[in-house]
Amino acid sequence: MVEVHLWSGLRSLTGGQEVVRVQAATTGELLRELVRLHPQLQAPIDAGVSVAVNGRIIAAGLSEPIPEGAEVYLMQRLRGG
Amino acid sequence: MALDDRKSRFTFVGTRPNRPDGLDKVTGRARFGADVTAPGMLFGAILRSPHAHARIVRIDTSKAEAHRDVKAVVTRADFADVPFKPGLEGEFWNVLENVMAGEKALYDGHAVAAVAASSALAARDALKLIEVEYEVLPHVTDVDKAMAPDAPVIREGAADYSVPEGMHPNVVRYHESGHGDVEAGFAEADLVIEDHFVTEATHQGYIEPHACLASLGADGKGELWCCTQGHWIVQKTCAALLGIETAQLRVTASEIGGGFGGKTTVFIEPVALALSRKANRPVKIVMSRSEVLRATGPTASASMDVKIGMKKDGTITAAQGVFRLQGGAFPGAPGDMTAMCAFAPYNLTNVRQVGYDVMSNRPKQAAYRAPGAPMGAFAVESVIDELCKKLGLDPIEVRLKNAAREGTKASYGPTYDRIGLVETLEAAKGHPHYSAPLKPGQGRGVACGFWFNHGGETSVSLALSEDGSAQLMVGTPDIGGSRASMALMAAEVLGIPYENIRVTIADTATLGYNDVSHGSRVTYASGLATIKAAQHAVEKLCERAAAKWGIPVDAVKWENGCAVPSGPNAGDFDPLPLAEITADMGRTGGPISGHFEATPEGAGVSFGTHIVDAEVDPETGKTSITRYTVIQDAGKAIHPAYVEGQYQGGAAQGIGWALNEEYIYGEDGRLQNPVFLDYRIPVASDLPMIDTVIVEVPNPGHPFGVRGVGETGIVPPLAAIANAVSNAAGVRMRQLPMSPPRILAALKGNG
Amino acid sequence: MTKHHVTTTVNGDTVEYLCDARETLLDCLRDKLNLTGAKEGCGTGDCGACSVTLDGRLVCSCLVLGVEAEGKQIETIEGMARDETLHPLQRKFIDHAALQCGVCTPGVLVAAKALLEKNPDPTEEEARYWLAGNLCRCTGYDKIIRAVLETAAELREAS
Amino acid sequence: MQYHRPASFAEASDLAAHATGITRFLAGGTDVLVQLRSEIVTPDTLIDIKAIDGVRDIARHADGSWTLGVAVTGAEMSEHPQLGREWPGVVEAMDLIGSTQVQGRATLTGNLCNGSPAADSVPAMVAAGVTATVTGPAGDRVVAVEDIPTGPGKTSLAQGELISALHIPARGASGGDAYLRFIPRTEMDIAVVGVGVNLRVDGDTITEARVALGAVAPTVLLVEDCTRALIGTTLDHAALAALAAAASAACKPIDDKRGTIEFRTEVAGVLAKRAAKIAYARAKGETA
Repeated sequence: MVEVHLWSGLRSLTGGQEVVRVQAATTGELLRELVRLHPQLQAPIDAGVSVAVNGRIIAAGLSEPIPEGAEVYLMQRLRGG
Repeated sequence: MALDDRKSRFTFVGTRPNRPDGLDKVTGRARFGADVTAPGMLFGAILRSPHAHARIVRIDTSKAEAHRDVKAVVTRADFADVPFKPGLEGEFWNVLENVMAGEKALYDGHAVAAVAASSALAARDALKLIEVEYEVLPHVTDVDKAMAPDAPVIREGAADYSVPEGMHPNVVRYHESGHGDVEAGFAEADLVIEDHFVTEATHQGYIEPHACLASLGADGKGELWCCTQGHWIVQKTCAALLGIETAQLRVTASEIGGGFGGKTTVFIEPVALALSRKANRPVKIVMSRSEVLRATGPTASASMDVKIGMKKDGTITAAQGVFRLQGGAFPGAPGDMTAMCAFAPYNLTNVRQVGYDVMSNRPKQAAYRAPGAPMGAFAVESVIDELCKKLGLDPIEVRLKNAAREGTKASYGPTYDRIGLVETLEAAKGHPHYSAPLKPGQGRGVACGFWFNHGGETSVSLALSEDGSAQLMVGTPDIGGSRASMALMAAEVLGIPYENIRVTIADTATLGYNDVSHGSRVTYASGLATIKAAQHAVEKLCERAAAKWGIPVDAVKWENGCAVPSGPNAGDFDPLPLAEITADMGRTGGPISGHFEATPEGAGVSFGTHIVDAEVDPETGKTSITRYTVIQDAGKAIHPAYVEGQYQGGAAQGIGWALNEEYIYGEDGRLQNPVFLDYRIPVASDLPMIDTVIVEVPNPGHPFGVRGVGETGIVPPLAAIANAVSNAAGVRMRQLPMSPPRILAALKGNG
Repeated sequence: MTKHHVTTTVNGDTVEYLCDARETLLDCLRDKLNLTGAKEGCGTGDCGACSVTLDGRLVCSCLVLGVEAEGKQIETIEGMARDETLHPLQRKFIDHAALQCGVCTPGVLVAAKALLEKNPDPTEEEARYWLAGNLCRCTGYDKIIRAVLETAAELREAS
Repeated sequence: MQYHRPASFAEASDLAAHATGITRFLAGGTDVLVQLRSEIVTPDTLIDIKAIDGVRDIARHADGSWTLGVAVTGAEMSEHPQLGREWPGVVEAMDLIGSTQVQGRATLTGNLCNGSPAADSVPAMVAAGVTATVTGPAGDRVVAVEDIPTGPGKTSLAQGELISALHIPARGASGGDAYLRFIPRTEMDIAVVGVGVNLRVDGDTITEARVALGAVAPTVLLVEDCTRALIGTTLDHAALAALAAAASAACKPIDDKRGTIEFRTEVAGVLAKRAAKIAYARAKGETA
């Protein structure tokens, strides 16, 4: 299991939870599981999210591994100039 | 990806060779967006709304169509019917709506129709023959007014899932994040300062206006030449807007005369393609400067409230910020980025940040160098400076005391890997600039800044020639010398001289997909891909050597441009230089190339600290910048001269933003200053030399340690200059630009 | 509308073109003579990207009509290098990384050459004011000014 | 647009007198071409006066007065060995306009006839007492520079009239002039406030003074109260304060993208003091 930290703006979509525990070995699985547990998270995920795994920000990749016990944060998709 | 090949000793990387495109650019030979022609070419021109907000009742193009020099006229009806859905397709709809107005003109300068004619003059004249009937609607251009209950609605239903109920429909996205308990944190503080800050919209100000040459036939096959930061996004977007297949549109990126984020989308390209399809001839469109200022860019304007609590020893106990960003008539203002970056330099137990994306009757904002970050840094670093002053603390010591480092929980959530903020602060503290005496009337300011940097989809191809030279094809347009950096990195891996490598920005037909040159990603991501592609070629070179020597390939290694036996047991063979292997390659297995396609996910965040001295004329409020020092973590500087150039350019743009650049709208909602005469970017005589210090704290996510350098340099200047000006003037400046009338008003106590 | 026939000299070559009275010298150089080194950054004389010399005088070619060029001597960036040899300013700009995107570079070089011909030993301040009409958005001017001053020093030493 | 290149002012006047629609004269073109390109003003008739004999001449007469041809550029004025020594304020005002490139084209006459209240050279010319020869269908007349512009973009010249020469009075003994303007950058901006001062002294005492303000009213203002504040004084603190007050009081500015009413009013006084100090030092033969 990994604990996924959401940004606080998402709490209204998860019944107030800011940390969601999911079973996932990759970033793609993680996003799928999040939506399965909290269907309302589909909208922000469609709008674009990044996943920070142990501090490394995965901008888009769905196949990045998530080690057991990793620190995982869901973040808004980054944009650059 | 596996990054087992981290390198710290370099032969080519870190040197300063001449850039490969230097000769073309100093002789006028380099071909920019507007510099090409095609046989039978027509000239396009675009009619733009004079109103900030108006329903388009009727467009009559018959008189223009009847003009003998006019070969095509297009309106919104000539574009594909792009479905309006959330996500990427929704963004296509937004782009289409911006490229050519539908039911409403949403800002002064919004395109409403276009013509193609046999000369540029004829095209401009023909625009006057198009009759547009408008029903003028109430408009709003200010961010706070756009959020007010009585504000005109730009578009119903534009808000996404994130916006809390009860907000005005112009609020289209909402971000909230943080950790800890800010109220408890403020209660612990010895001093809490809360203040309101405002920044105006600024334009990226690239000197080259948007330009393109388009050719599209009824068979759905097209060619497009344009100045862009990313031709694959142009290809994808134009194909969608024109209703053709992506692969049928070949897009070539011209030399690009600056972008800074403003050339990451399309404006005229789909219009030129639509005109070309209708006229069945190539069409060139070149924007005028006033079109650039009225209808492209700019960055968002911001209204911000920041509250920070500090103990007497300088410890920050809590920080909170509300950042409202206005991004024009479409969703996209980076309020979320402002919020996430604002407090990122600090190790905070209690932090909360809120960002709003607000629509108004202005042009669709475009990314501008670390989009969203400079505004937030301005507000936060101003409050920290004020706290330091009131508590009698040194601004660098306070920043060091609170600085984020490896293991710190970032204000936006995750834990930092190896980062270089402390190193930039230590370098600032020890820099002679920081201890240099100030003259009367002068003030010194310091500020820190943060930016994420980005990876993105990347494809690179490297092909070796028989004579041992190499051609490298990358897909990220070279804005500031990246071809030189790519060649250096390839030279480092291949072990052949820098000069033997020719780097080309490949078109969309000759290389796989590449994300835009943005997010400071080019040296990081295309660089990483170049290294991988070169390593791929080296593997093949080693295979050929192994076959020639009749030893296993794992008994061969690559050293200084030669295949050599990996150890004494591998056999006794003379080093086999690259050129000797390639000379025979056609007969030893075929051409040798290396490729790499991936989305590198290891971009390293970066920090900078700036020191600036400003002098304020107390009688006129005029500011001059007398000394400027940029200190920034590059991770690893591949070509230090162009890293310095990025630092200096970021600082210069920051000086413009801080002092004089602003979008000025009249009561009528029209842009008052759409010319360089009144949109005042810094000129040579406005600036001092800009000193730079390159700090190198390697990024663990890149084989050579590269972090992006393009964007972070514009994050600290607004704040650093505001602090310097406030210290010089003796009064806190909370609104940008700090133009002389604003400073003089502040000095006289009525600002 | 009748067009005007213009005969003029560009980089030592006699050239002819037909132009509308409204067309600028910049339009004529770029669209009729295919000399695209001079750029239109603003069309209002505010950016200097279209700098050329007209009878030896530095001007913005966007502020000169094509028809006014009749009988004049025009020098553009394309005429700055003599055969294979770059002008010292051109060489120094490459050596000093004094360009990033390069779109302002032709105008800056033409203007800097005019400066050094008038004033072989400019101060930093003189160089900055002389080049104030040449906007550069990439470099912050630092490396441009250094390249100009170092070229001046080199030329003084050589003469 | 019809383009003409007459060989004489009489011919130019005749062309203009018989033209229909909008007529513009082309000297340096740094305003005409900007307006043309931006489609603010597209003339029907454009009369290029640079082929007329003598328009590029700078002549100093035996009495010390000067005549400047209408196509003399700012660069040519700055390069003239003697003009700038006698009338540094006029030359510096002209030199402040635009870039080096613009200096290669722009003219005093064009700056005047463009009718901008913010024109840099005009306050300096008004302070200096410059006059213009106006050639028209009825012949020539001489007009004070301050009587040419009548409002933003407007002049008192009738159809068929054009300026054919500018005349700067003899500098004379113990005189000095200066022009200062305020702009937000160091170059390339339009004046937010401009002040021209022209003085004569007898010993330390000011005996003649003309002060003109730009960009603070629909036309450049020649301010009599500023003259009164200076004459008879040695430019002491009281005189400077009175000058600043008179300058600020004369302002009738607008709020626009370049400055506010408050700012322009305040800074007009500041610049008047600073310009007066420079002109005073010059009148006394001190370098400034």
